[in-house]
Amino acid sequence: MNEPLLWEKGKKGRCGISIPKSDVKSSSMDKEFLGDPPDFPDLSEVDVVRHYTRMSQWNFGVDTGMYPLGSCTMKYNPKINEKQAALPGFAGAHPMLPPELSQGTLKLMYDLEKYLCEITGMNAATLQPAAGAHGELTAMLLFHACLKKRGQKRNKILIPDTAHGTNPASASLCGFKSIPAASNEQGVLSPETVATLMDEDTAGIMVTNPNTLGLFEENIKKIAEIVHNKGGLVYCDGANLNAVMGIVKMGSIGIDAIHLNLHKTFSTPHGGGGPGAGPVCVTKELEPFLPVPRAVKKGDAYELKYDYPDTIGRIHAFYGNFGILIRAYSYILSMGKNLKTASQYAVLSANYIKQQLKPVLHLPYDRPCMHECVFTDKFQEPYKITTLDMVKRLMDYGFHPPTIYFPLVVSGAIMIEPTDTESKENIDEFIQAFKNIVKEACETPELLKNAPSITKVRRLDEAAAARKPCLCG
Amino acid sequence: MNEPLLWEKGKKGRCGISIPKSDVKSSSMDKEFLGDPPDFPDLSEVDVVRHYTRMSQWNFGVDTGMYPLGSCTMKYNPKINEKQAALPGFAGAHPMLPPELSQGTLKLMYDLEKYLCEITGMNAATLQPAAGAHGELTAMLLFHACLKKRGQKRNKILIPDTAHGTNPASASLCGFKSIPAASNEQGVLSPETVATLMDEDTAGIMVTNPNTLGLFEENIKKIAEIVHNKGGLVYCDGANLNAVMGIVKMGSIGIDAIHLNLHKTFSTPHGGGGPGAGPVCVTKELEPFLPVPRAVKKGDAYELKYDYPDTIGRIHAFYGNFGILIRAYSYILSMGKNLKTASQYAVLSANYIKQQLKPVLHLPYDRPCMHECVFTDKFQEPYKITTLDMVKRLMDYGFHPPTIYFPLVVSGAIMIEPTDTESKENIDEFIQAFKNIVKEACETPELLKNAPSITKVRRLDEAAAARKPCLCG
Amino acid sequence: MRYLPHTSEDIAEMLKVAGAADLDDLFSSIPDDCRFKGELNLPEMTEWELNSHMADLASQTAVMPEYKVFIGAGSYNHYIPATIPYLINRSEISTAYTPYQPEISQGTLQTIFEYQTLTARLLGMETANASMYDGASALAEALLMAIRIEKGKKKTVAVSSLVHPMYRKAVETYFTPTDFKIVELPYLADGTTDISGLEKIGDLAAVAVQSPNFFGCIENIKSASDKAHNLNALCVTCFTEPLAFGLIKNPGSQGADIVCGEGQSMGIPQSFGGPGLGMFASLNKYVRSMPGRLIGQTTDLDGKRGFVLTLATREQHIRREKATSNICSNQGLCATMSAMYMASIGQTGIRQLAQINHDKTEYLKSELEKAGMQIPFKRAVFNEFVVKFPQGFETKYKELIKNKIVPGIPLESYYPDLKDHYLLCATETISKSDMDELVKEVKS
Amino acid sequence: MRYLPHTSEDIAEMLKVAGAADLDDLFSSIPDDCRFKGELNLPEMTEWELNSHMADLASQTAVMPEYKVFIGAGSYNHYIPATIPYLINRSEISTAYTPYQPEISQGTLQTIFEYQTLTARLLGMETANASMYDGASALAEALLMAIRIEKGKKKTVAVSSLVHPMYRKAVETYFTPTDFKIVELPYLADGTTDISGLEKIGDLAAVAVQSPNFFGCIENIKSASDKAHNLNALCVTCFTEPLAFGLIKNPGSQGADIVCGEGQSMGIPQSFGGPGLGMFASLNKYVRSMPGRLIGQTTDLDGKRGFVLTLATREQHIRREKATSNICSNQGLCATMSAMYMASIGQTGIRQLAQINHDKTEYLKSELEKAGMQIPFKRAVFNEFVVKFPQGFETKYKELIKNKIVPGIPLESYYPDLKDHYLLCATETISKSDMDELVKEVKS
Repeated sequence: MNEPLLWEKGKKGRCGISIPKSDVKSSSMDKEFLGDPPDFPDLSEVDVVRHYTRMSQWNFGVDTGMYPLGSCTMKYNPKINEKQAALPGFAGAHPMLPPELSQGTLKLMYDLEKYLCEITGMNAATLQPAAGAHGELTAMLLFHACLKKRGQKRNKILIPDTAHGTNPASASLCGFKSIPAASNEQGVLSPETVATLMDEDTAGIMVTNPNTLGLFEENIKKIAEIVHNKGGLVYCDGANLNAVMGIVKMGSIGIDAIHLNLHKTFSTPHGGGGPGAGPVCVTKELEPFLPVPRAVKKGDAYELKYDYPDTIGRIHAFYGNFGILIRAYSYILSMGKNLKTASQYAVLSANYIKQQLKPVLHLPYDRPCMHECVFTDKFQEPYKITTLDMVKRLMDYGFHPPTIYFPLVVSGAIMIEPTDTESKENIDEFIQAFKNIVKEACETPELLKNAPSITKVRRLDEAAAARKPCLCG
Repeated sequence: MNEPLLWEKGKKGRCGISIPKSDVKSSSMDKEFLGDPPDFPDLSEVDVVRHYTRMSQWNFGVDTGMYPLGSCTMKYNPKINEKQAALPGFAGAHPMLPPELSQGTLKLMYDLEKYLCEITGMNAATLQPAAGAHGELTAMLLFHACLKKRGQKRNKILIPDTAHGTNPASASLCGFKSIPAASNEQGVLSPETVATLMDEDTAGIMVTNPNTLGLFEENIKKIAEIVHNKGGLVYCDGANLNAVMGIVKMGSIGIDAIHLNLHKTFSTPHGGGGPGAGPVCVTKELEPFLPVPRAVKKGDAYELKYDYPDTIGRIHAFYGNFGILIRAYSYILSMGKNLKTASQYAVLSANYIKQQLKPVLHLPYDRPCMHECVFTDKFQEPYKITTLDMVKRLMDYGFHPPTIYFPLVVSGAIMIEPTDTESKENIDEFIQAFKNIVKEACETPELLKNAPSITKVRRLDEAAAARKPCLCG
Repeated sequence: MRYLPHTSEDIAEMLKVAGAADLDDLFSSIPDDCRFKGELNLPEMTEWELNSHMADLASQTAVMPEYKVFIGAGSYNHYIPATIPYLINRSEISTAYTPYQPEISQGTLQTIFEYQTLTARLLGMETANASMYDGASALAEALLMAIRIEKGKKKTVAVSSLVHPMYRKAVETYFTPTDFKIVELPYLADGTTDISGLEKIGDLAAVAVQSPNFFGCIENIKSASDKAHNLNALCVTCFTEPLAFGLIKNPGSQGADIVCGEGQSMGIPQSFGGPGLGMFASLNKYVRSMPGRLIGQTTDLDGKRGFVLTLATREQHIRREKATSNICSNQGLCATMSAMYMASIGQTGIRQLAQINHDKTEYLKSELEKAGMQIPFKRAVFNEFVVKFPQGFETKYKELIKNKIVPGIPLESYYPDLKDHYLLCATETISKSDMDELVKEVKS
Repeated sequence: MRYLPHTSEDIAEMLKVAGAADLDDLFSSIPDDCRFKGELNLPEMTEWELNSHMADLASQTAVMPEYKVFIGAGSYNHYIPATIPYLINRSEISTAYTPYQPEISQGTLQTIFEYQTLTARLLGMETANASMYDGASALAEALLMAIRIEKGKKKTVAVSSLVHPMYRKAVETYFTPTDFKIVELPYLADGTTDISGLEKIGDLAAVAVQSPNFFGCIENIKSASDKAHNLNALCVTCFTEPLAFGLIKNPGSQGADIVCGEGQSMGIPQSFGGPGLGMFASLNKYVRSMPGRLIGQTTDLDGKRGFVLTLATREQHIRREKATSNICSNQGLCATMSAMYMASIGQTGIRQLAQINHDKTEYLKSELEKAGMQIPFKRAVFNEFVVKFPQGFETKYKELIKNKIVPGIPLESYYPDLKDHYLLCATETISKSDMDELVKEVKS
């Protein structure tokens, strides 16, 4: 069924909201400032409800089926965490309440920082960053501030070709020029590469670990040593932390700062593109630079402390995406030591898929992987079938496509991350679907070229959209 | 996408629930009584969530689109009422709490009875019946008790051919034999018909008003007089009350008892077949027979009173479907005097549809209707297209079919009830869809015979299901 | 009004088509002397006023965890996973009608088919229906069904006095207009039903026993069913706490012919007693005498599996005057909740949870006994039990309530000889410290 | 664990295929000296323990209606229709990822396209993006964008001192590692920005003004934009209370080039300050310099209308080292909430609601004035205003808090010369009696 755009519906005079009664006399706004109300459509409540019900029906979500989007950790988002976030004492809390009136929220932040430090093995944390990339930026601001405090101004930063895509942009916002560092043929970074590139103008390195090939950067300790010896700092993009909770403590392998994606590893819903949360955990050395305010404990009471002279300041109006923090906190409390089990299962499932699909899909790095594995479309080249064709066809089998054409270091990449919440049956079905598609690729390639066939729309003209943007209706 | 039956999924050892920790020592159950646990499948939480998410995707609901199911009043079910019913003070309330610990729930029941009496113009009410048919039964039990108190035993009851389907069964549960009363060519009951049938062995009449042809029983006062004069009682099936709120007070037109469907007129969700609620409102004469306990007010406090010597007793373990009462109460408070407006719009929309479809569908009773109108498939007979074929095709246009082959008095009936919450645009689209289908009926009848085409399954073999029942997997 | 989409322009256009001068004119077919001329006298609130009004009402009820409520007696406080209210609120599930049009109702239909199956497995029966209103009306209908099976030739049913008193009251109400008789079976000193008098009943159609019974005691269903069958009568069993069947033998395995009861414990909020769930099951051979809706499996035009409402011949639609069941709307959404619950808890989970419930109850019972309270019925119980408190406990009861503890319900109004006897319940939601506090208070 | 479906049988089978001896063996690629050998020291709770723990934490916050909170200052308490949390919780909306695969993400894509459009209409701008993190970071990015538009040649931005102090702090943080400069514009006695010094700034890239500003006063955006344009600079405006644009002129109509701010007021819970919604809009000609995601309209293979993420060339995926925006995850779900809110309230509703908010604020202002309090800034306000309370009000403030009234926030820590000045807010959620009580208490 189609559903028109909002402003193609409605009729003036309807209203989908209950307008409160006024119990005071009306005061007119100065003519000078008075404007026309915005040109919103007028809809009844049922119009609005049906509109968004229909919208939801055109979407795929984690509850719809397996969402093996590599590096995105689309695990199940527990409903109970939504309930906690909706508690009136949280949802209705004003951020500028005096501390004595917000002890519960402050305690939650204080404890969450503690738990994230326990998980990462770091010393201190900030919860302010509103997303992963925001966390990256925060980490770079911390590096900048720390180097400045040391009296240094460095203008470069090393970024491996297996790092996450946002890293260079985050670095450049802090005035760091990205210096690409190539991974070796094992898919990881060699200490030698870093040794060659690292110099005294380089602020440090931004390494994604496990990296975007799903491989653990096994030389990380040596790399960190090289960087540190040259006065640099080591940042870890923690988007892939779901592989190593309880297995690797980042604080003990030379990492100075790591951001976490609560909306990946800690199961908060992705919301069709946010809100997420990207807390940053740091070493003692970097702690003085963390954003303010910080939730601290004084006796039995919690308060917000601003008095950190070296702080980078603020990166959010208030304390970050608190509602997301609630969910992640609830998840951590629900999982406890099972966080390690989750990482184990995530890695088990990825290796299982890797082994099962290896016969039919080209595996560029044939070695044990972490929580995701990367294939390519090389075997399908003779049939002129691309990665895009194969994954579009997956939709017809009821699966969300994996991440594709990333990392850039692998041509035609297909990056599959099953996560810890998919059952073996689901994974087996996914494997079977992919095997069928590979078969179709040679036997009935037009099925793939025309895929998806059961969705609301067929393949969309993205080039036209960019060429002549229509961004507003 | 398919979704297996629950027990075709799962694997022993999974569990989709958080098992509470025990803080006491374990005690074993006597061997004599100890049994095996039921053979339920073991599923994880995400398995369960996905299963029912998929189930929901195979369903049509009021939020999906127009649901013009005649006599069912599928109006919009406001979300705010769900919120009220879920308040912990309601959802967690034990029914056997002492009255001093349940004043809020008792007050709600007390006030809801008052409001229902105001709307119907009756004197007293019981909220115990859990559904419309349960309300019918309750009313018949009241008639039986009242007649007994009068020292009479009557064993027949008049039921017009335009009454609701459940009426005869409800009557027969009380030992009343149904005597059919034919409607006249205007589609309503003639006083003469009733005068002929009514005698001293007849307990009274069960009239649906407005009746299932969507017509107001215009002779109701005279009919009531005839019945009363012969010592009988008049029951009104109030399933169609959505037509006449604030327009007709049943208490003033000779009705002795009326049941209401809170899940129709008062917007509580139908739940795929319940729970509903079927309160019964009665005259002063019938009040002493109402079920116990009754919520009464004593000073400023509310209590449950059992001391009614003539009561019929109980028809529910506790006080009926209280959670449904909450929703209806919330709806009434939200609407206030707009209840009359709702009836006006419901009737307006039905007449609008009647006039618009009259040229293409046979209208057996061509006169102003109430909240629904009844057509037939007579015009389509030459093309061998039936009511069933046409309404199945409506699904392909995104609409739920109307009620069909009911009332029985109209052959091939199509009973359309738009309700008060459908906008003119939706109604126009529905009209257009039906007009298209009528056109298809002569031009491309196979489209109708093969309809629906976009649903999860095509036409189902209901005969086979009944012939060799498979009721358990 | 946000629920009513009609603009004045819409109304004008529609009136024109309808051939009516104004809204009032639409009702011209209603005789003037039937018309109400005034205005409805009802309050009217905005969404925000309603919110505070309802919050105020809801706050006037004593609920866990603020209050410690030790009442069971047919309504049980169990934890409900957050997934269930979440899923049940999906509007395609909650706002659908009875699935008369199977092609766009496969969600409801498969769900209820699964409910029927899980319920049958829970009770150890062959077939369960799509639900009844509640435990009380289900029992009444079960007894009427038993009489129907016997072609109405046997007119007496024997009902245990340890069936929930309100269920018995409902049975009476349903039986009043009929010529069927109810004989009440007394109970024994151990808290179970005395079935020794059954032979004396001449035209016995059925025996009804509840297990666990109103005192929480587990009945010997096997004896009851054997005896009933020997007398050519049916054995009907009912229950108020189905969680018990995670631990104890199910009624089907003990020879019951019809099993019914209240399913609220399976994931449904207590909601001041409703909506709950009348579970109803029987042997296959009796299915055509069964009241209520049934979902059956079939195939579509392409041979694909699908589900439909079936055996509707028993119902009003087809043979109005001969219908044996008037049930239309049942408790569909509650049945769905319970199916979600049964699917979530699984075989492994229900055993564990039932055991925890048993452990809590046994702990409370033994602590009260240690504190000098009397436990009059020695029979094994599940989830609830009877305590005899010292004389004059009414005063203490009132005090406890002030301290936000509700120590069960007094039994005297239901069983006049059980003065100072209370029925107490402890589920998994009651903590050891809650129980210790109760015991301490009772002792003091 | 209910979230982890792996049975021991599954694990064994999968390990075998993976060629690993046990779970530990899977991590053999991690050098031993990188492995953590201990156990994570974390609490672990059942769903039920979590519920009571969280309820306990949540109960320690002062929220309406128990407390009367007269604070605005960037976070506003507005009524949110029950439909919005209901719809937003539909998991196809809430649990979807960024819509990289448009064919199965049309729901998200159309919704955000509609959000962009409604936002542009609200602000009177040509194009809005898919959202920024919040008002503060949006302002920082807006100023960086302005400098980008000027090709980085002009390095100074002038920011009004009446921009929310925390937003200014965030701008500083974003600017620290750059060589761009921030000049703060003082404010006038009427509570608006003094733009008289702008000419003196040599390389002015942009002027940033907030309206309504931090004191609630409505700025003269037209003058600011005229002046900025005369100086070949851009006019950036921000806001914290978009409901104002239901009543006052929108910034687009007053000549703003880039408009950004916090959209929390549009149907998003306050949640202790986040997640909120960075609204961000500009003129069309600047769209390729805009940070953040954009959804555009296009067609599919059959010519059917559809929506996609577009202009991604600005982003990291394509030219990593040249990306101008690092934004990936934004506040998509909050943007969706606000779209639902804007759709629900409509043109008719937003005017009415904004007027009610204005009325409440004016009432409170005049009552406080009558009670002898000073209103230092005479400019027209929307939703909040500054009051000068009598000296020593700190003690009274503490008393009021004990009485569950929170009379705004003290301004002194942000504006040291504004001792005893408080910023108070009154939205539609504050009743006349709440206000009368506040006035009474303040007076006493």
